[in-house]
Amino acid sequence: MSLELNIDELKKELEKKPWLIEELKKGPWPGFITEYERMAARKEITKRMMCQLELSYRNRTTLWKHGGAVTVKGYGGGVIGRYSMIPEIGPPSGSHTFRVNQPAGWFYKTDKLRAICEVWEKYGSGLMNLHGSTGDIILLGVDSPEVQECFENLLDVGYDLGGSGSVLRSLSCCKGPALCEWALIDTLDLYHDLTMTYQDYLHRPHWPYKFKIKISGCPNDCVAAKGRADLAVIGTWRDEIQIDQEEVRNYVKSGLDIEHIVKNCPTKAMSWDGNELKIDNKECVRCMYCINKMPKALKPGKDRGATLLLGGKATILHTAFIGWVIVPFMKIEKPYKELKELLEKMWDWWDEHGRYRERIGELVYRLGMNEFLRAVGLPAVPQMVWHPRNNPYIFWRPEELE
Amino acid sequence: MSLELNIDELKKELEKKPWLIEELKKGPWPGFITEYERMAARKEITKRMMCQLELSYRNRTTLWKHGGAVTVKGYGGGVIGRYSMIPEIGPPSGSHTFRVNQPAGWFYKTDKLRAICEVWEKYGSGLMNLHGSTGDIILLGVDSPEVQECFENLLDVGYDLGGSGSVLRSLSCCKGPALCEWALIDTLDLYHDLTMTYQDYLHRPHWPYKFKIKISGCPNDCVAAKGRADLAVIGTWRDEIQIDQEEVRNYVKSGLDIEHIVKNCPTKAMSWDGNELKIDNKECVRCMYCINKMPKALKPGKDRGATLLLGGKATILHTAFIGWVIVPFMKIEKPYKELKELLEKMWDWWDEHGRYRERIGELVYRLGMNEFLRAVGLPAVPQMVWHPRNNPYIFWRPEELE
Amino acid sequence: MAQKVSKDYWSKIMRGPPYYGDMLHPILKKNYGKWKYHEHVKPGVVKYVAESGDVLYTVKAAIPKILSVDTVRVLCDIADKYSDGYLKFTSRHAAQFLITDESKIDPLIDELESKGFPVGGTGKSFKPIIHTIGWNHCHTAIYDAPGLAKAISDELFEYWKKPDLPAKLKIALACCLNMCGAIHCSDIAIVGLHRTPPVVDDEIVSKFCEIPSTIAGCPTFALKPKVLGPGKRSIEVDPKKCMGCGNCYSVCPGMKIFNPKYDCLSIWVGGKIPDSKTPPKFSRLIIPYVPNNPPRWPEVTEIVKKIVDLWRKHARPDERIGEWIERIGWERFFKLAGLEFTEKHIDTYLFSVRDFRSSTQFKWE
Amino acid sequence: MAQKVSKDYWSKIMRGPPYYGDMLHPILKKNYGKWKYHEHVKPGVVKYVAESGDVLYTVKAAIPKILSVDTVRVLCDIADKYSDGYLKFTSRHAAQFLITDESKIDPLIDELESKGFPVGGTGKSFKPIIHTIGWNHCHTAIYDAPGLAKAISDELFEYWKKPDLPAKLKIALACCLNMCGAIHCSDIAIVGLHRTPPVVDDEIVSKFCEIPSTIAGCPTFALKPKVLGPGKRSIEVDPKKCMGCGNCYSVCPGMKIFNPKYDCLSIWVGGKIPDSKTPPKFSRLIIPYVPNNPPRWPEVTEIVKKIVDLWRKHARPDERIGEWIERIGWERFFKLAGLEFTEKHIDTYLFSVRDFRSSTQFKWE
Ligand code: SRM
Ligand code: SRM
Ligand code: SRM
Ligand code: SRM
Ligand code: SF4
Ligand code: SF4
Ligand code: SF4
Ligand code: SF4
Ligand code: SF4
Ligand code: SF4
Ligand code: SF4
Ligand code: SF4
Repeated sequence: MSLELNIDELKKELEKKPWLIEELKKGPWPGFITEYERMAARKEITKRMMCQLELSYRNRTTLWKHGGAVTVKGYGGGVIGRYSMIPEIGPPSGSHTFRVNQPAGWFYKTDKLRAICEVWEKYGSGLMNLHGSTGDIILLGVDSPEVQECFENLLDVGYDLGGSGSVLRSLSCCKGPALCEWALIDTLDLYHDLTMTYQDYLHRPHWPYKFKIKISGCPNDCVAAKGRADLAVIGTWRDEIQIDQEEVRNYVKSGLDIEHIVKNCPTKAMSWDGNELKIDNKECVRCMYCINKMPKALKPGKDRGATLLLGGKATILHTAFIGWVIVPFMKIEKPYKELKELLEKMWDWWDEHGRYRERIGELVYRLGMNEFLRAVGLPAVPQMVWHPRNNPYIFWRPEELE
Repeated sequence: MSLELNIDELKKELEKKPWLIEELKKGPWPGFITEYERMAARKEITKRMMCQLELSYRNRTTLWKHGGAVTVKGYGGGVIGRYSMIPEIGPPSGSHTFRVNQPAGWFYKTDKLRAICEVWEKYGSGLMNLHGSTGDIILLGVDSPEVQECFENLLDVGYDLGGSGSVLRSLSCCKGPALCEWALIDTLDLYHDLTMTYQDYLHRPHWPYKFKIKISGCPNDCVAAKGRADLAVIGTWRDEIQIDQEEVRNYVKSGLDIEHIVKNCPTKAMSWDGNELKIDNKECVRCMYCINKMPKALKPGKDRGATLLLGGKATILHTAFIGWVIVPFMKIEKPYKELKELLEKMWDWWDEHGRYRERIGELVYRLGMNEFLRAVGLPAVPQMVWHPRNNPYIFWRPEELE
Repeated sequence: MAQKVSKDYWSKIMRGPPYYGDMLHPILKKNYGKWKYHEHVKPGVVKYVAESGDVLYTVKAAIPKILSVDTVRVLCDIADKYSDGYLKFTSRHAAQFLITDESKIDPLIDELESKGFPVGGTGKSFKPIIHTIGWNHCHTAIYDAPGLAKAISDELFEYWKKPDLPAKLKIALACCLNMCGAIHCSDIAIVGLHRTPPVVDDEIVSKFCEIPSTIAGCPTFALKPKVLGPGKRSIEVDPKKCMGCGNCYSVCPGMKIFNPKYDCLSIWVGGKIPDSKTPPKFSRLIIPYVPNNPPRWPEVTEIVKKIVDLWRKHARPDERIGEWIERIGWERFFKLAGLEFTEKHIDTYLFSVRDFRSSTQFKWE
Repeated sequence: MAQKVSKDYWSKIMRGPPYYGDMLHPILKKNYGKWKYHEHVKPGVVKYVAESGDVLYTVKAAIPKILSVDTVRVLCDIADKYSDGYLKFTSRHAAQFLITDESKIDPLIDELESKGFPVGGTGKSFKPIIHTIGWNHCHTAIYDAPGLAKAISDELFEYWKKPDLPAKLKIALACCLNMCGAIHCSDIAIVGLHRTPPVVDDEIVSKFCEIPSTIAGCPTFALKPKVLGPGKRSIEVDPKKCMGCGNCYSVCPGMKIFNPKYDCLSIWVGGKIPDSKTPPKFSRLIIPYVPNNPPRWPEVTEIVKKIVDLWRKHARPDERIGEWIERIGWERFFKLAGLEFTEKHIDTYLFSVRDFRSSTQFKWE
């Protein structure tokens, strides 16, 4: 930090009114400054967080320190240590984050939500993120001495922590069969089942780095799994799009530009003769576009399962990856044995070969898809690539030569 | 070589008739074995080359040794040393290659061709490649003692060597204005001018590795410059495609499927109303497709010049690169000052920073386009990329910060 | 951590999240996996029809991402009143109410609006901004994503209410290069950037950091060991090789990468995630430097508005920003938007060559 | 090199190639830069019309790439007789005769055909194969490209004579991974491959090689130094990391990479160079192993023929092989062609990630 912090001067800055953050109370979109104000009125930690935030706005810099290891008994992750750089003004002895694992699909009964508010009002700042980008309920700001007790209270009202550090992170899934006609797999049940099966991986650091799983019921991918999950499970189908011709005609009658839709099909698999919509299903790449445009008339096929994509992640360090196909189609049926076996093989391989802070996708890049596929026992198929390789740098194993 | 060569056994193999290579005399395409036979009848070296070739076919391996340095006085390149692994059977003391620089566009007057035949019959095997993949006249097989004298005879009949080793390689260019209506630059003159200007770079090893320049009169790229020239010069235009509507209609009348052509335009810049062809020139990306299909009716524009692409190369080591745009448009007019200045700046930069056996495109990859552009003084433009970068790993120079 | 824990502690932990089955409105349970179709009723309201004939309406309301327990309770009160005590949060963190009785829709909307939760965001509209925690709670934040999210959302508010954009509009913000929120596939993304190399605090590095792994973690090999004295080591930075990724700071607090004077924001466009029509796309850099100007970052909101307007004007129906730009070409987009293209827009990293235009196909502008 | 040179030697060298102006047929000189259009007259024959009204016909004939001076003289004789003592070779190494007198075309064709130089190769036809020198003259050749070129050309001969393919067909062969001829952008390419790591000949390495640069040149870091004894060093290969590129052999003859038992051929398809319709494309691996089976490589010619037939059957007019495959998808192509897809088809090198399918869009087969 090239900034020199002078507590007295900072205190003086706070006296200058109006505060900059008050500017954020203007405008029609719901703002968060009033949320601070509400809690600051009755919580000292929140008041201090708010003062610190104002000073960040004035000095254009964060005032949080590099976090220390803060945990609850028996867990390696789930709490992020946070300390103020200016404990004289900000939270004096810790303002840690709880990541609380959300229910599948972010569905709530109000009593459950009220219960967590209760606990959080008692122990923490009373501010939370509903939800964090990974999906957790993020409770922002609890002082060090309260951490363990707060956690036990969360357990008591039926919650548990999510992931942080080099563990399986909290999963996420779209609303799927609960409220979407396109759900091709049971996203919510798969979410819950995997979360429960892998509690140990979720809470206890095991791995070279983090691992994220996200589940979407169809290729629309309403949890953005492809771009940010080490393993994305995306519902799909193998047979034919179901067409209700009468409803197609109704759409057209009520003004839908069907030629426009036919033209936009990426593989030109559709045709419309003024009366009937034809889909050449072997050309269809299940992009969902036509179905999205005519939900009443078109439905995905009946032979359902999921495509698995590996390697999605943000930009650190090998640049962002969008996940790529490793299994074009897998039946996703309870107890999800095939998927779990694959996951475990993948984790074993990554755990054995991965370097410190190396995501699984980066490891595949470093060692090669060939090594990965062999290690986890998946067959190579053309669906894994846009096109075959263009360089002759092929590896041969001695046993392949004869 | 895991092959153990036993000269006596090899000699015995040669006695087994028919020879395998005779199989290559069958079939309608002109073969090269009879070429050997013709010369073998009167040239010992050629007879020996032929015996060696037969033994390669029998043993499925090359029988040429790693070449030694063979040169002519004052030159660093142009001759490739070649020795037989089996001098008892193959050429006993050398069967070197001359790379002889071809005239622009591979146009010949027969007397000139006859003259080189004369020299080559006298000093070498009498076998040649018309032409090598880079473009040279390749004279295959001259014994060590003859090298210098053969070269002087070549000089006397008006030829000179081409490039080999870490030099500027022999250029190549399409027939251009000599025999093509689409030539947007004078490929032949540019070829000859650059070749003469840079004789020193062509003959005397200077650089980290080879450098190739190829020149095509239009984006059809009839010398495949984009894929295999460190610098590809490709003719293009900036204004409007010239249309002769009458000729368009004639093509249509005689059966041309114009709808098909309109549909295939990559940017959908064309439209046809049954009578007139319209081209929205600001959408046109000058791909040549429509012009190729209707040479009588369409012509490139009148404001002509070239697009320069950098970095084309084969697969060793960083995989094959297709050249990428570094100058979207440059006027190409004698004495080609702008182009030469750019070339010289590029060479200086590469010479200074390039590693042993690092092509210029690989150096740009290693150090970044930003470094390259700054070093050679070219402005960055969106035409250089398919799309801007997707990662935030941006370099800033101190002077840019204020 | 020598705290006491309650007796049954070890049997209570690892309990996992609340069971979703207990969280679902009865009508969702009944029609689970048997929804037939949906229809857009009006901005913010979608009608779902089940195979059983059951009908459900969802009403979507904007909420702040950082909420007080008070406000959560207000949302619960509303859910109790209108949607039988159930609600859902969306993957972009809006609140959704589940209404079985059509007549409750308008009163619900009125109540939401009056309490400050504007209803909208369905169909081809501006969606809630995905953003990270910024100065509110993160130690690597260059700017305050929640604050900027508020400023941009105010600016684009009309498109939240009216779903008449060419396609959906998904904006995401990340306050540092870690890019929490995976903003790299968004229609518009804003990322905080460092423009100066870390200043090494030898004291901290020598005491608290694992020097070899910090050095090994630098993607551009800008770091090497430095000997301070007997047994005392630190790290040296080659400023020419550093591109400010902050990875060294993530693993070692002594690598002080923050520089409020020079840190800045950058703007990226054209990403998407669905496979609908075109495959997922990355967002691409359009502006490498915008000043970090709290509390409302006027330079950023102005550019965002301009891009959205340009897209509205030029795109065809159903074209996401990236799809539109790829159809017209980036060179045309830069021209239309009046943006400056610089060497910073050209990739210099691992896969750069695949971004280079290996073709003579391009537009002049 | 202590040879004597002639007195005027130093003034004669660096003279450059023959001046093209002296090599051009007078009609080309006259109409230089003023050609108006061309027309396909019949297979092998193209008519060029100049703005001046002048007309020229080109007649294209196949020749072997390796020629004896005798044959070159035959070609000169023919040019003297029919084309005023001028001829051209094309960039794919066919011979072209330039005819001003239409009535000479048929006699010329007869003479060319009777002397073994079949006329054809214009328009949408099979073009002369670009190939390298192979066992004829190169020390790194895995197979004999001239021999295979002959075998394939025989097989595809009908398409040389009849320009009725969907588009042009450009085949290129390289006898080793150096890929002379830049065959990486060809409709069909055949490359010789090593499948075993180099066997190190310590004697040669220690005596003749620059060990550090050989080691540094291995792209996969498979090499490290090995100490043989005092002052005597060689190189050690990690066979698991070697992918047989042969680069170490190129710089050091002691890295014996040849292994006739295991070396093989590989087949690649779908490349192109022009920007016409679609930008240039790389050829892509379809078969990593085909046996090296001289003198006529029947396994290779059979596959090539099959691919060409498939393309003829399925492609739309003007579709190069790669354009056709990209339209239908590689998964469909593998299925249609009955090819096996293996891990070897998936890139493992520098830019691999950009080849991975980051999308759920694909066909089942
Ligand atoms: C809270 C949250 C942002 C938010 O406000 O929503 C967040 C906050 C932090 N992220 Fe994140 N990340 C959050 C979702 C993400 C996501 C999005 C996702 O999971 O879908 C990503 C991108 C996807 C991915 O994983 O690639 C993400 C990519 C990172 C990275 C870069 C990882 C990489 O491999 O590229 C780091 C750096 C690291 O791990 O050291 C990081 C590190 C951090 C740390 C732990 C900073 C640190 O180094 O200590 C932040 C803690 C702040 C705090 O006090 O809570 N965070 N982080 C999100 C987690 C909430 C939750 O659990 O629901
Ligand atoms: C003769 C020729 C093949 C042919 O039969 O046509 C040829 C032959 C050789 N090439 Fe080549 N290359 C020939 C054109 C090419 C081309 C094509 C081109 O220039 O358009 C390429 C690909 C384009 C490129 O440069 O990337 C090419 C890429 C290579 C490479 C790999 C270079 C790379 O950066 O990837 C090597 C390896 C090397 O330089 O060590 C190589 C090396 C060689 C050597 C010198 C082998 C060696 O290491 O000693 C061969 C000499 C054989 C001989 O006895 O003459 N040759 N070489 C071509 C030159 C004839 C001429 O001058 O006209
Ligand atoms: C509620 C939610 C899922 C959830 O479990 O939380 C959801 C719900 C729906 N999505 Fe989504 N999507 C949701 C996040 C996403 C995301 C993830 C994201 O935005 O981060 C994506 C992929 C990201 C992206 O677009 O880049 C996503 C891409 C789609 C698409 C494809 C859109 C496209 O531009 O191609 C559709 C299809 C459509 O709308 O035509 C879709 C369609 C739908 C439908 C129509 C599905 C259905 O039948 O219920 C729902 C929207 C009705 C409406 O207009 O509001 N949903 N949808 C998420 C709402 C977020 C929000 O508050 O706005
Ligand atoms: C003679 C030659 C140039 C030279 O100076 O030597 C030449 C001559 C012509 N080319 Fe070419 N091209 C020649 C090599 C090439 C190459 C290079 C190569 O093959 O290695 C290319 C790019 C490589 C590729 O195709 O991948 C090339 C891509 C084209 C194209 C674009 C074709 C396409 O598929 O998109 C055209 C336009 C067309 O034919 O529609 C073209 C068109 C032409 C025209 C029509 C130009 C003209 O008006 O004269 C000439 C062909 C008449 C005919 O059908 O024979 N020429 N042409 C070369 C003949 C080689 C041969 O023996 O077959
Ligand atoms: S991903 Fe598909 S199934 Fe899931 S909510 Fe979105 S549209 Fe519905
Ligand atoms: S789902 Fe997509 S690919 Fe399939 S028919 Fe519909 S628009 Fe075409
Ligand atoms: S590259 Fe263009 S100008 Fe040159 S010969 Fe080919 S078509 Fe004609
Ligand atoms: S040259 Fe190509 S891009 Fe331009 S109008 Fe013709 S077909 Fe279209
Ligand atoms: S993007 Fe960076 S600063 Fe923002 S929450 Fe994530 S790690 Fe913290
Ligand atoms: S900020 Fe990134 S590039 Fe710079 S020294 Fe640190 S790790 Fe290396
Ligand atoms: S491809 Fe290889 S073997 Fe063939 S000529 Fe070139 S360097 Fe020699
Ligand atoms: S053949 Fe290539 S990969 Fe193998 S050791 Fe030699 S240089 Fe390395």
